[in-house]
Amino acid sequence: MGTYIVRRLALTVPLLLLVSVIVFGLSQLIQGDPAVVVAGGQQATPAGIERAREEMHLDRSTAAQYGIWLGGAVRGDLGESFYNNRTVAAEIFTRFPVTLSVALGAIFVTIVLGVPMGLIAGVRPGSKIDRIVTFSSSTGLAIPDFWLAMVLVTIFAVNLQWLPAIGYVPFTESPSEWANHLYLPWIAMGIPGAAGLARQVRGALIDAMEQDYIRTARAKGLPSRMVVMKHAFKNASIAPVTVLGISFAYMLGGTVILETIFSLPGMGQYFYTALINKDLPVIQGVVLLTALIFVVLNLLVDVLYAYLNPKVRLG
Amino acid sequence: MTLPTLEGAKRDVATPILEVQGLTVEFGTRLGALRVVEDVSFTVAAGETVGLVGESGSGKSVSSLAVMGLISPRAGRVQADVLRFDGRDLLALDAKEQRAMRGSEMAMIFQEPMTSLNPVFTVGNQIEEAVRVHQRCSRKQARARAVEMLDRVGIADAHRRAKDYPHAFSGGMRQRAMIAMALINEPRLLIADEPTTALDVTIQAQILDLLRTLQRENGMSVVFVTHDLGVIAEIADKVVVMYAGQVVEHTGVEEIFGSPRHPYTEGLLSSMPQLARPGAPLVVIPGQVPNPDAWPVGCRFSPRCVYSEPQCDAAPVAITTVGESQTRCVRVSELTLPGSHWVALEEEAPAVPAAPVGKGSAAAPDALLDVTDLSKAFPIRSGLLRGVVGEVRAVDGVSFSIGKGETLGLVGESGSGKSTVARLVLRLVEPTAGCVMLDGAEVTALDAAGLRAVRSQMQIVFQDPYSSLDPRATIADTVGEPLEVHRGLRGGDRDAAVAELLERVGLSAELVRRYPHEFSGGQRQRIAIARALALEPSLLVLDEPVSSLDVSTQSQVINLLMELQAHFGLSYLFIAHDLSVVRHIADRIAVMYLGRIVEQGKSEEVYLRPTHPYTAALLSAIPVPSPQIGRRRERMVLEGDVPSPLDPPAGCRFHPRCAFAMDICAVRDPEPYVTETGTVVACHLHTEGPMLSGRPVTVLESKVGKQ
Amino acid sequence: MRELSQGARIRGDDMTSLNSVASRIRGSVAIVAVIAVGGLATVACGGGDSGGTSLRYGYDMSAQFTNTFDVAESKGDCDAVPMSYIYSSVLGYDPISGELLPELATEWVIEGGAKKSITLTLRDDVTFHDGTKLDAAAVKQGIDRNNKNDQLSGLDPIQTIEVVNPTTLKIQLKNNQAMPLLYTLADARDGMIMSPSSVDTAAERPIGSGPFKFIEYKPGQGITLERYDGYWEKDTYDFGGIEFTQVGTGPPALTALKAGSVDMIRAEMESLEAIESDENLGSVVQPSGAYLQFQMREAYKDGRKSPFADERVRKAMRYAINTEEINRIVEREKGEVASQPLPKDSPGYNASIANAYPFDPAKAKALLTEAGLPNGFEFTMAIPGPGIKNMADQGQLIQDQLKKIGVTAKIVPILGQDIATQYYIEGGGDAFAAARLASMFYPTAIDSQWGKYEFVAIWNGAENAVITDLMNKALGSNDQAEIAGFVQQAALYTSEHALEVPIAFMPQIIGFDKARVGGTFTGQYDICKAPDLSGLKMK
Amino acid sequence: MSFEMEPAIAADQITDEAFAIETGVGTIVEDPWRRVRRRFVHNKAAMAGLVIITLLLLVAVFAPLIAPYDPTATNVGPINAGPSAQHPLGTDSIGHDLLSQLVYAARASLSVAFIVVILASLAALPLGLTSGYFGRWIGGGIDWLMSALFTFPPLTLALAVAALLGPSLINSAIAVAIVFVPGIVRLIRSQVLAVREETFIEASRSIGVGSPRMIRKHVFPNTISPFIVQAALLMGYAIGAEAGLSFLGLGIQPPKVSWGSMLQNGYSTINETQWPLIPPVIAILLAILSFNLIGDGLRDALGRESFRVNE
Repeated sequence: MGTYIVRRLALTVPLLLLVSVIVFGLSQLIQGDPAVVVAGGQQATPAGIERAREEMHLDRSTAAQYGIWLGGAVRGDLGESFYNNRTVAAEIFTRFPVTLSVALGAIFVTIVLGVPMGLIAGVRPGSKIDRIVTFSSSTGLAIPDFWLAMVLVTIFAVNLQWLPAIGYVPFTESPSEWANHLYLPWIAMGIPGAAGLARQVRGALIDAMEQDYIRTARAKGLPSRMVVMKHAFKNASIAPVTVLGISFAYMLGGTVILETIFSLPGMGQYFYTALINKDLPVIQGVVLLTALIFVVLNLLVDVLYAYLNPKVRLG
Repeated sequence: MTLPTLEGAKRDVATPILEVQGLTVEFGTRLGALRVVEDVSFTVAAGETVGLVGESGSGKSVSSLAVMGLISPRAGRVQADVLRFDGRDLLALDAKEQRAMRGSEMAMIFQEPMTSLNPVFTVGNQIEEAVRVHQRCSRKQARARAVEMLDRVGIADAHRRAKDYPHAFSGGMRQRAMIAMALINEPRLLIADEPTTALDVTIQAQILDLLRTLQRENGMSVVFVTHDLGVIAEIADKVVVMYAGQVVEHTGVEEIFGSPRHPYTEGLLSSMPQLARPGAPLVVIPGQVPNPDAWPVGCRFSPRCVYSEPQCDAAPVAITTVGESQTRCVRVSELTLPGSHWVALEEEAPAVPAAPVGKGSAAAPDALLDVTDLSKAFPIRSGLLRGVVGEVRAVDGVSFSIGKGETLGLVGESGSGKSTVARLVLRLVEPTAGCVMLDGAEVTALDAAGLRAVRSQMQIVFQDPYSSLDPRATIADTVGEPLEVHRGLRGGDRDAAVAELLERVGLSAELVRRYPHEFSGGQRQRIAIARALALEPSLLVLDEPVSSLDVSTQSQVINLLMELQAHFGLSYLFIAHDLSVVRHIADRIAVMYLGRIVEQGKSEEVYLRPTHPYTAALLSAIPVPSPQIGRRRERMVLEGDVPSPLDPPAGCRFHPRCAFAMDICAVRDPEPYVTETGTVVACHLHTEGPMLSGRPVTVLESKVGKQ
Repeated sequence: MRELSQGARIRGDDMTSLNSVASRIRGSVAIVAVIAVGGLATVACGGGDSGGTSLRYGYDMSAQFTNTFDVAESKGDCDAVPMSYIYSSVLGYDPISGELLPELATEWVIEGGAKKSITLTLRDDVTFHDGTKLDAAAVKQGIDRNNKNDQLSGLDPIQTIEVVNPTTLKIQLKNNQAMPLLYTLADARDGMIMSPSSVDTAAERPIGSGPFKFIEYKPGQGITLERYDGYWEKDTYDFGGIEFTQVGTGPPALTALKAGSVDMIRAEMESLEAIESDENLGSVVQPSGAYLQFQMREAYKDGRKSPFADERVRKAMRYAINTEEINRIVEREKGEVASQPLPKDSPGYNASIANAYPFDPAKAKALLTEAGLPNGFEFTMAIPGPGIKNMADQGQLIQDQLKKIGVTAKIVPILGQDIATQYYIEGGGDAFAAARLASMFYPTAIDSQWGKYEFVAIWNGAENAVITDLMNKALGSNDQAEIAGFVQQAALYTSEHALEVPIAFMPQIIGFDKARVGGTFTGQYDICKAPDLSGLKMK
Repeated sequence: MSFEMEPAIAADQITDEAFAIETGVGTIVEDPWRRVRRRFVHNKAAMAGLVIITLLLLVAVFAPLIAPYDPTATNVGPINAGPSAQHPLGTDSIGHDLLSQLVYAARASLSVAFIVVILASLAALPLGLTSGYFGRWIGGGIDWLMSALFTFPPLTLALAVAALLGPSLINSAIAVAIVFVPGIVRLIRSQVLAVREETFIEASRSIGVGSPRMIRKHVFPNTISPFIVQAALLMGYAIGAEAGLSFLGLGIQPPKVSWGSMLQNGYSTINETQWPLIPPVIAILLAILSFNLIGDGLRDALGRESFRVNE
């Protein structure tokens, strides 16, 4: 297991290198001259533009620019926003807890709703309850989460005024207020997640239930509950755990639309503002961070996967 | 701790443990309810072993699952006039009662040991679970029972191995673990569904021995489901032969082999290569097993039956009881069927021709194919950077040659490297060392273009006819592909050539536009042969061409191959794990063990007078389709598994499992030695042992028990 | 070296308006002042003492605040909103009359000819939040420091600042444009003076002399300000503080207001009906000098002429674009239909051209025919975007109206910061339908578009010698009437030659929660100008 | 939750597969395409999906005949009006007829979905085939690249690309296509890796078939069915992604409309009226749901033994 983890870690180095190339490559997509923007847009003077170009190393070769950028990124220096006075790293540092809170709750909702739904559907494929679950999860997947967010806000915040419409209170300040501000985003994000997970669990369970070892378990005389919950479930949990890890990583990358609708000061909102402004350092910083999070979580998922699957762990 | 003797063992043998009468299983399909098992009746007495035998699709497995209550009511409907276990009506039990009975009073083991254990729990956990679900006992006690049971089924170091996950077990060990799990609650009935089919023949012998021993100790009854009549002969007291969902014959084991009463049973027996004269055409049951949606109204075997008369097709045939035997045949009273030829055949062993004795090669004088010192090492990558940390020497210094029009049989168990040899000869896998000469051309030295050209001279037929044909290509595309690639034939020209080829292998030329899925296994193998013949090669490499086919189909394909060889003067490299098939078709046999050829010689010589202990053990492990001989002979059962090719034993690779191993065997590799019969053998017994220049053959023969 | 320094900042503010959820345009591009008139809202006074309660002000910091309280570092005009409650400015400004007002300076005297100087007399009763007393040295240091900000070019004409005595400063200019400089010191960030003790810490812990003390800033979440009891203009503010609370522009802001999460927001025009129809909410509609505009490129970067180089084509546009309809739909009839760059209340407004171009598609068609384009033509019309609702709406309306005279406008949205590079520098697009942001000092409204040194004008091929001349005269004058005269002439010229299609002046809207907010207060006369909350009471 | 279930194949799913699994009898001989068609046709949900998508496509194709007004015509009626006889779905804030917009939006949304899937497939199929077929270096290299692309959350990457390329329908399609590529490549690659191990590949190689022909004739046809399923599901995702991008203003630009941009437009007046948010979301829901149902139906119809390489 130790070697396995070390090996997985070692493999992430070239992966991250390529990721960094792609992230840097985003700068090549930009049209127009970022130096003009930094120098003040319409107010820019030729001298200002030239100065900005030097400051941004735009006068260097692309490879050199990459080297400079990567060197900074490795040290945690993701540059400074074109338009605002904080470094990308500092901004991400303050915003990450918000997105983490959103993602944690959403993944919780996802699991709490998705796993039981997938289970009750998966143990009786084709039954009425299965069809209900399958249909509602398909629908849940098809509804845009931002639409759900709008509806939830309108109903629960504006009309009923049960919950705040916007904003964020740190957990350390008030856990209850923290939760109050996040219930709606959690649900809006958790429902499509749960729908996806339910389908995953159902599929994996049905697959597992068709395996030979299930027949063995039944031949042993195990009660159905044990056949499902012990023998099928542990095997069936392998694929959904992977998917869950990935979606959690993606959620942590910023929940762009939801954070905008709920005025949550997280990474998604930061990213969105940067998109509209073509704030390249921010875009690159957030994208790089999300990729990093993905790599780390994927590593954890692989370890968990190895834990669930002795063949990987010991093989 | 000894297991308490079961009450059932003491019972009157006449009281059946299991009574099955009029068992019918239906599955709902789009074609409506499909009866895959109809009117199946048999009984199992206490302590008795009943063999349930039939080809795929006969309904034998479904019947056994139905008895176990493992057919979900949502999937299939199980009905029976009587389905009684130990006097209790199984159909009247509710789900809970059924469950309580499963695994405690009756247990089951399955064909696929590799997949029948749950990969995410330890073996010990899965066995102790079987205890805890039926008995009130602590976890610790259950674990102790599990370890003890593992020990009883022959798992060495059971205490430690119980903590292993299934993937750390070999196939044979897994089947042992399955047996431990099934027997831990001392069931009175064990249903074994093809428990040895997926195993090598030497492992099969171990498992059969184990089952027999445990049965004797526990006094339980066994229903043994198999397609292999040889295994039946070894293990069963009574036999139920099934065909197309029905029981066609139900009688004692001696009767089945001595005087079969149903034409199907007789056909099965006579199509076994063991029972045929080597080189002669095998007896063939024409046609194929029909699908359940196309079962004939009358006698279901009638369309394939040589004794068929119009009355056979008129109406469903009832089963007739004569004495202890039951037969489902209209003409049962008028037919007298020939019995087994087994004994007679053995007495016709040919005389031993003289041959030079000593060291040397066994090259045929006018060799078409000459293989020298062929080796293949696959690198093993491991560690952080997936560096090469070692190699698997899958093939290690193999030499042989094949004359024009000759057949060399290459025999070995899984992991012996025989299939790699096939691929090396064709350079589908690049050899690490060695030389392959085909008709004077050095195949191993050719460039890509030369290789393409030489490929028209040698072709290969693979084991699995299901995966060797592209499911998305028509038969014309598949068979015509070599013609397109090499001859540039297109369209009508190509199709005409394909049609001719199809007719050559006994298929209708009208089938060219069909897809592979429309064909049965045997037909697909014919198609694969047609493709191999398209470029008129001089050498065909046949990689287990019949081992995935049913017995009746197997003989058809073997006959075809022999006929083609005679017609085209082809040379065959015939690879198989089944010595009896090889012996039938091959002129010479080479036996492989762990990447090396241990013995090579004329097939009758090798078969009847093995000179290498491994060959002897292999032969000994083959079940003999004759209860008299099979149970009388003393068997030489090999211990343990084949060692990992990753880390082969030093010296003679067979020595850790060899009953005759001497000190030198662990140190030095034996050199090839030519015996007086011309057999080339790599064994120290012939050069260094106590039988130096003596007759080791005899010693081995006596061990084998003179088949 | 630029002489028309004040204009430079405002010019940058061109083109855009913030709207809808999507609009996050940062500072310099977005924003503008208003030559403001009117818009005083009186709300039923709630009575009772609310002195301790804070106003929760829903504000889109993620779009409109650049994370610094230091003017020298500020990158966005809208930073002025929170800053203006913390800092006092050198001068004040009445958005209604357009007059300069005393603030830190009580008197200002202009002297000289080609190079003018300004003498400022300061109050002597002002203390910063940290207790430091404000004097001429502090003001000099503040202005000099603000002048370090490249983006604040309004202060560029300053040559030297001389401390005459603790309450007197003398500013020596490089040119004759003293009036623009005074307005600069009254405007937004340029004239805000920080405590000399906070030079190094102002970015994070600002110390000013304004009505509210800085307490805390949580990036992305909020700014907390507390009333400063030592404010020089005592008892102006009757509530405990301001909590700027992050809300997204557009629907999220209104949602937050309706849900009671904030007390006051800046609302978009399309939200006005929703506010008015909600009995719990009140609104303040503040007219402004910003206007919707259709701007035409006359020449490309390479010197080629566009169809709009032909005056007849430009006139056709004026006849074809239905300003009434756009005002009705986009501004919900709250705006003022425009006939020239300045609204009716502006001194520079020229009444003679009020009805110069009535909506007349037939006449437009005839003009096109005359110009040799009887079958119309096709051009690309840039709009600010994407996702800025009123800009998209206006663009589509213009597109639809031009279609009726056979002219095809292809809409190309341009992201905020790309307007400079893509439209002006790269020359992407033939016309630009946007919001023209107004200038506090009204001559710049015209100068920034057609004046000689105008960045936009140069790239746009619209630089005009006549207007440059008029504007130089206006900006160099100290006399309001004289200035107004020049501006009116310039307005006439723009109309006669159809240099643009002015569409409608855009009001600014504040929405508030009636249950929490009472009193009397003035709305925002510009997106980046803080509302005057001095009459506001919390309930 | 109750666990008194019999874990096995459910009654209405007892088709050939179930039969084959339970009995080991083998499958009933039927032409694979016919079987796929039959199974698909018998799958009510999948057929419902197909019908809905067909209807939506017809609406998109015949939009000019169906839409009562020019969708770009402003001011065709009162603004922000609810449903009425003249405007069955009401009007928006500049007086567009919403029904006409919805109908024309079907064009944009569906065509984006198709463009995305086609673009992604055009890029991914060759990559997947080569990466699977050619061993360590080429295959590993492509896989490495795909792993890297995979580390980016799809929406994040799509938004970044769309914003940097500049907002437009085609750029958003390109952005979404890019994020779909690694998934398809990996799917194809894993299929190819499996197919490559099949004996029929070896058989063709033993005949002397070269790589291009091998990929064209044998590998590609045998990887196509999971790809078809994936493509159907991706259509649904593409519609969702387009809606997200357009909602943020980074997708389609006015005066063109898609369902996503209609939602954006509706959101800007959500505090006034929620009505305009309903029709587009129903269209999106129906389209995604239908594509998912079709994908699931195809998976069931193509799945298991019918096209399993190793039948």
